[in-house]
Amino acid sequence: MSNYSYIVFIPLLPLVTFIVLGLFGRKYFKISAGAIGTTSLLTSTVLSFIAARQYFFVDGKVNGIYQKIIACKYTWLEFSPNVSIDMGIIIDPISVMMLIVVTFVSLMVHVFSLGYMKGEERFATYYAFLSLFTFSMLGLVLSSNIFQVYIFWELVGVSSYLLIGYYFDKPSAVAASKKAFIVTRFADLGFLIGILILGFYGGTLDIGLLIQKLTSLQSLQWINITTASFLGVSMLTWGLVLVFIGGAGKSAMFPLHIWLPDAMEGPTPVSALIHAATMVVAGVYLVARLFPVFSMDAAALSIVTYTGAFSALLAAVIACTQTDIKRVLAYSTMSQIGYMMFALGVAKQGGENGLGYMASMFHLFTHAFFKSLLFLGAGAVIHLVHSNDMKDMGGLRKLMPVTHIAFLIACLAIAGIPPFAGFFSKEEILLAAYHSNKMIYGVALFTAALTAFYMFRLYFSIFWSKEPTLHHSHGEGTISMKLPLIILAICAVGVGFVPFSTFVTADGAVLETHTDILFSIAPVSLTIIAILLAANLYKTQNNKPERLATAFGGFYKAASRKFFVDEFYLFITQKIIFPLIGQPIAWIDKNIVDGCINLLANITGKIAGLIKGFQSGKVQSYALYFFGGIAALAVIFIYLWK
Amino acid sequence: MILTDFFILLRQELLITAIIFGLLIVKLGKDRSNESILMLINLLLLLNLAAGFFCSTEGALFSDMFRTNKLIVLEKNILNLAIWIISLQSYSWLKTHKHVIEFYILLLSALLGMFFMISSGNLLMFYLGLEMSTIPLAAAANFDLSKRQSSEAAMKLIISSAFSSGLLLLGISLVYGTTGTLTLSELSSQMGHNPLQVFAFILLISGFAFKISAVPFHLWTADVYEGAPIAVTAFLSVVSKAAVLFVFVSILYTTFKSLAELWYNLLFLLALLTIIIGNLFALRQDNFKRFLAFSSIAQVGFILIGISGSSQAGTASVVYFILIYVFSNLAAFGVVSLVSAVTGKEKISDYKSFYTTNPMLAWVLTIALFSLAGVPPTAGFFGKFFLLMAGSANGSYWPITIAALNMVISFYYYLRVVKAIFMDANDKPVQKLVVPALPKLALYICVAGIIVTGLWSSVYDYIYSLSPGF
Amino acid sequence: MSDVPLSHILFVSTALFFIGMYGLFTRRNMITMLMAIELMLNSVNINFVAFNKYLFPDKLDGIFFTIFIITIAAAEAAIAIAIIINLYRSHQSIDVEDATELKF
Amino acid sequence: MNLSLLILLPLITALGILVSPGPRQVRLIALIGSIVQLGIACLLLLDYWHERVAGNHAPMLFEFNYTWFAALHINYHIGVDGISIAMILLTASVVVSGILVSWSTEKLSKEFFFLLILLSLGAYGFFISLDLFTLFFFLEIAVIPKFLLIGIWGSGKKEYSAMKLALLLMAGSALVFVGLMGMYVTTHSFDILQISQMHIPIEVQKFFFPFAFLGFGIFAALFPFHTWVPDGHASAPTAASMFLAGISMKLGGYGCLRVATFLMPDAAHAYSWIIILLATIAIIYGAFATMMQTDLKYINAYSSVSHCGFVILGIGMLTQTSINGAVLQMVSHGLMTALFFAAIGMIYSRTHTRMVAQLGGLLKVMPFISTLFVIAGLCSLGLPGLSGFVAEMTVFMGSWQNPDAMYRLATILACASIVVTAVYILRAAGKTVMGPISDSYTHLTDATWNEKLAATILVMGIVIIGVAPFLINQLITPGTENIMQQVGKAITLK
Repeated sequence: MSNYSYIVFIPLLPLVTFIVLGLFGRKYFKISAGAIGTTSLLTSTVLSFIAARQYFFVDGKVNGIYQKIIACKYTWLEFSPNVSIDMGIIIDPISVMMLIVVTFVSLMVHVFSLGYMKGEERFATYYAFLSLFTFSMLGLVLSSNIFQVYIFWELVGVSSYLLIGYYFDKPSAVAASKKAFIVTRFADLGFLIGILILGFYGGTLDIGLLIQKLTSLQSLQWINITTASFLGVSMLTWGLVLVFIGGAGKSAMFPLHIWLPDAMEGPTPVSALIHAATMVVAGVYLVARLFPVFSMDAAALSIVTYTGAFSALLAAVIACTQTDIKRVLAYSTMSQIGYMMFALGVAKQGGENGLGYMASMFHLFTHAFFKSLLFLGAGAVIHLVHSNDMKDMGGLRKLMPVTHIAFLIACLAIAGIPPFAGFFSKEEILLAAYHSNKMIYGVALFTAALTAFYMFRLYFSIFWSKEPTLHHSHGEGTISMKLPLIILAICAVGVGFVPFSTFVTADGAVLETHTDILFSIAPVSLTIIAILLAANLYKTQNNKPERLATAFGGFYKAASRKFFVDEFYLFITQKIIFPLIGQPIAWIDKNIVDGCINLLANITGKIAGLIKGFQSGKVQSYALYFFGGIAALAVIFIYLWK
Repeated sequence: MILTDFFILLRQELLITAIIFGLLIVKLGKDRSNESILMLINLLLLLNLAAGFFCSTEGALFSDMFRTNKLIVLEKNILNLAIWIISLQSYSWLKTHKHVIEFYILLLSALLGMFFMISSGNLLMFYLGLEMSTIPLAAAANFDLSKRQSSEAAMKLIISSAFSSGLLLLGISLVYGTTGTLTLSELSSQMGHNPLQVFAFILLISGFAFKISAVPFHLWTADVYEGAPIAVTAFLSVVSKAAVLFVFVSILYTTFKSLAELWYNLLFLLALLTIIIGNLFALRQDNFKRFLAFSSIAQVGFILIGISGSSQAGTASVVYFILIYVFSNLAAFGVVSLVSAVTGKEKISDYKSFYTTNPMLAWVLTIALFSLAGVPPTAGFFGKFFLLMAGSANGSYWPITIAALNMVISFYYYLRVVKAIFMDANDKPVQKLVVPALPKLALYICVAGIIVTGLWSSVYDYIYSLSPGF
Repeated sequence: MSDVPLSHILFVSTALFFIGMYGLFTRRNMITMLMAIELMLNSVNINFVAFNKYLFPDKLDGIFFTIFIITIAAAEAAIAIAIIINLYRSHQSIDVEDATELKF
Repeated sequence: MNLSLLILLPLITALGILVSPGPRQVRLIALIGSIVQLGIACLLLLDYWHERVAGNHAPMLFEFNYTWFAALHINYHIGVDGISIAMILLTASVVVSGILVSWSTEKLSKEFFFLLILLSLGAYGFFISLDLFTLFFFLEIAVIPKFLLIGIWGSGKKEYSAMKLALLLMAGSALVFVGLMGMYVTTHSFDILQISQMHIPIEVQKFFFPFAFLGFGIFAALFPFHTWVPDGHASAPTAASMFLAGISMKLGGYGCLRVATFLMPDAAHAYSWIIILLATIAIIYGAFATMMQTDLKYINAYSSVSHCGFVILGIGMLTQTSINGAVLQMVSHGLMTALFFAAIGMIYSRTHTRMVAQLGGLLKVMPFISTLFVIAGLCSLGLPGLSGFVAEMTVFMGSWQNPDAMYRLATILACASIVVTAVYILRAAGKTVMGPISDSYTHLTDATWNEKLAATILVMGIVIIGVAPFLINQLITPGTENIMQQVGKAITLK
């Protein structure tokens, strides 16, 4: 077992940056904050590449299987002798893969922000928050303990909250950040209870042990958790489903997706980092992390599958109707994550069946690049146009050639046109779906077509359509903004050729995949048709889109209103919880609980008032009472009391 | 040697008598300024108090008519202390008064009566002491001759006390009739549970209850306290109550031991009634003296609970509490008397924002009230705690609970005064008072007592060591 | 003499006592009330004397007690009357109903 | 280490305040005294470590036993274990920051600081005393200063709140008193350790446990006796609110643990379901009630009700971990609410309003204070890295260990409250420190040195616990184990 302890520095560097910038940033590093953040992150990126090289090519593999390596681990909070929160670092294919993704994309975003956020009032704070997020995300992917996952999970959530609410004087931003946090918090509740269940029955919180105990069919824990049941559902299913709810919240799966579109209120680079590449895939990562356990429980897996598939479809449909480019991208993100989810869902443990798992991870990997590229491109566009709305755009290809090319590549990638990155990963997913569940395969295919359609709708209406309205062109921004686009574009082309299946598989063994042309024909042709349709509709300005929309009629409206999910939630909170639970309780507290106390006092006062007549001031009546007292005592103690 | 016995055992009574005669002589002689007289008197009282602490022995005189022991001497000393403090406090009231000496003669003769009552070994002696301690007080209550209220108070006191003594006498006569003896030591063997004796016993109890103003025999208290001059009120509420309680404890524990089961319940009944009624009435008072009257009634209720403990701790805690009660109550009365002597204000509402003008007096009053309420670290806390502890020794917890919860009500009205003093706004508060030396001394003594008596445990240990078991 | 049984005497004294008490409760004139109290005390005196004479003739406790009661009653009456006079000065009346300012 | 120092020093400080000539000296003396006290507390911690490392496994360390009222078996018996030390540290730090926050008190500053110190004196005495009488003595000492502090220096309907608080707490101590009496009469001892050695008959326990627990529960804002909390906290001056929430509510929790549960474990078992029921109600109910509040102080006060529910819940669940959690929650909540009230006080002293609706965008003009506010908020909604998370998670884990299905349900409900907490905290934060700022606030200034120092102390506490919980966990575990032994005995006795 070789030494990976340097990996500790990969998350710690951003943490240090956060502390430094957070405490002294606004005083001392108002300008240099960006440079500091970027350099520190560059270091950890380099480190993670070193780690990846060491793991994948030097000593990760022991007789053909990639091992789980615990780089370091110490007890953070001990609940009871063997149940404790440990802070550890686990190294296995997915964690290393995530390391690469997070550090690399984050680095790109850091660089991009140098230009994008220049001159911001709270520049240092921005970088502090970015570093905080990077730290938490890295911590999350490296966690060796399920509670540790939860800890960083929360931290990720809060840093996303802070970044969405970065423009804190914009009420919409504040609302969006609040919404994001509360919705994910609600999901996290499920995660927490899931942890409690799994941890209790598994007798440990360590992921490795947990998996080992809950996957061996004769272990005591396994018997307990499968025999114990609540509402006729085994505790295992409960635990896994609850954990998945947590994941669904972070990964914006239906019905917990409502926060993602609003989250676009944050600065665009943030959206690129958090709400496209890294945080939103945390849910997928979580399921993948616990995949061996999930694979033991068909029910939980099927829930994952259908949630994923439905979200993918729903999001794709909605995306076709949105006009805010970031929202379109947001929904496409949701849709792609849906892809990953059901890919996991259809997977099984080991061998050929592990294809879905591998595919999902692969898609996660490629998606990170082209989606962040898309967002950064959109960022560049917004930077130029100062608007998120497609209607204000068009014909920008002349004004910003680099962005245009990069964006095009990204679109092709996400649409899954060979040989761009998206093609390979999507292909695997479709294949996996095809092998396990034809219906899911159908949905996936349709979604793929939709994806191509709305992405190119976006592309054409930004860069073609009408002639550019604005001419006060101050170029497409600094080199620091172009560079990341170029790099990411290269990746979007290149990463597809990574022999992913040799590195990341469900069981760590190599899984040889064969992309046969015959299978690819259907999706690719569909995609191309979709693209042509989009070109036909949006390449030049015309009224076909409107006619199409009216053709769809109510459905179009519903889709453009996001199928009223937001309204539903608003109804629940504003019309049910506040008036029917909150206010009554507040009222009860003020009037009944508190009232009783006051009533007690008043009653005492009243009684005091009532009996004041005894003190009549008439000495004779005093004497009478005196004698009465004696008489009463005499009666009591001579006759009654024995 | 009978004569030395006579002088040693009776020395406290003799001292008081000497002072009374001395005062008479002074009165007959050429008239002096009030200040000098008051100085003299206070000095004498201090000497009297000091003398009490020397050569205290046990013994009996006049064929067990009069008996004394260390505890009784201590009790008498407590009374001496109380009357000294009272006289110090009433300085500013008396120095303008025409009949200083008469006032002292009345109080001292009452005190003398109490002394005899405390050491009485015979119902006759007890009766004599009781009357001797009551009748002068009735006269003293009327000491503000010009005030309507004063004479009304005196009238109420004398009539109701005469009535109660009538009933008491009936009781005694029945006891005599059923047992044929009046000597307490002999009675203890003869009292039984036959109805006539129980009735007689209840009559006796009612006599005591009247004196210590336990409900329902308390109705005279508030009126008399309000009407009488503050000094007399203080005397009534502290000294005469204390004296009767001392006797009450010893008589219950020794003479009526055979009826213990009966009076245990009877006491709890009276105690709860007293606490509750006292509190309820205290809630709605605005006259400070009347307020203190009812609060003192409530206090008596707690004392009764302590007595019902019927144990060495019971006696000790009662005596201990009375000592504390002397300090706390007199501190309160001291401030009140100062204020009313100068401004004539006796209402609680007059004390609004008292703190802004007289911080020192305000603190004294607050500490006194807290001690009455039983807040640590004042001695009152210890006193109440030990009383209830003694009371709960026999395991009757519900009465204890009721008593404890009643402390909450009592808190309310004590804190109401504190609130007035510190928090309520007042456009014309009591003006800044200049406190003469003697009253100030009295206040200091009281506060010191309130602090020390509680925290310094040897006080309690001493009392405990003196007090007899059950 | 001795053919009058104790019970009769006790009956008389008890009657006397409660008559006195009744008087105290009902009469408005303070002096009368005072007299009523005297009545009660005297009934007690009768008790003492009778008990002493009938039950414990060998000791004189009862008799002595009676004497003391009489004395004290005298003193009490003296003070009481003094107070009542003073009350009359301030209230211009010795009706007990007029002296009820202190209450509640 | 002589524990009496912990009582003596405040006493000296208080006397010093009384004799000191002017307001400047007063606050200086108060500050110095409290800081020295904090130092002593830290020293105590070190000594404690040293002893434990040296292998001293006595349940209580630094014991000192002086016979006070021999006739009544009343001793002045003091000693500490990890729990008390944690509490003492909490008290010390809250006192220091409280004094710093109220640095610029003009009105009757002498009396103000005197009462503050007196209150802290009571708390210290309470936490170190091992004799029920002394414990009760100090418990009541801590009550009256609150009454005066609220009534004199408070705001709003202060007299009413002060009176309500004083009376309810007095009712609580009256109940406690009855409980003590019961124990004394059955064991003829006030000594906690002695009583824990001899076993009180179960029916006696069943009779007296409710008294003791309810009594202390009132101090700990046990539902439905919590109504003194909102009014009291809202009317109190900043420092007093900090003391109330930070210290005196902990007296209750500590009492429930050390007296009720430790000395009457059988009854604790018998009644645990009631305790848990009340605690769960308090948690949910408090959370929802908070959601409807519009006044920052009321928000924090009601959330205190909800958070103290976790303490009671942890105690009621009677597992090692849950009791650990209860203690952690006490400490964490103490620091957190103190910080919260401090921040609110700072905001109020500048904007002269506590109404959420009227505030907004303060982050622009007073970043430091706003950051404090947000930190406190995040701590109370249980953000990892801050103390609140550690405490709540420990309570949850511990409660979950209790296998009874109903208890599980209670646990889940308690967990659910963290969502509600998030809602009201974020609403408050979003409206207060974020959003557009109204012009009337644009000129306001940020925190002054004393406020910064005060806040830093509390934040440090919060972060230390949040980042390195294993430290405090090791500190308190021996104490809780000791309590659990009693409980274990009780189970075996059944």
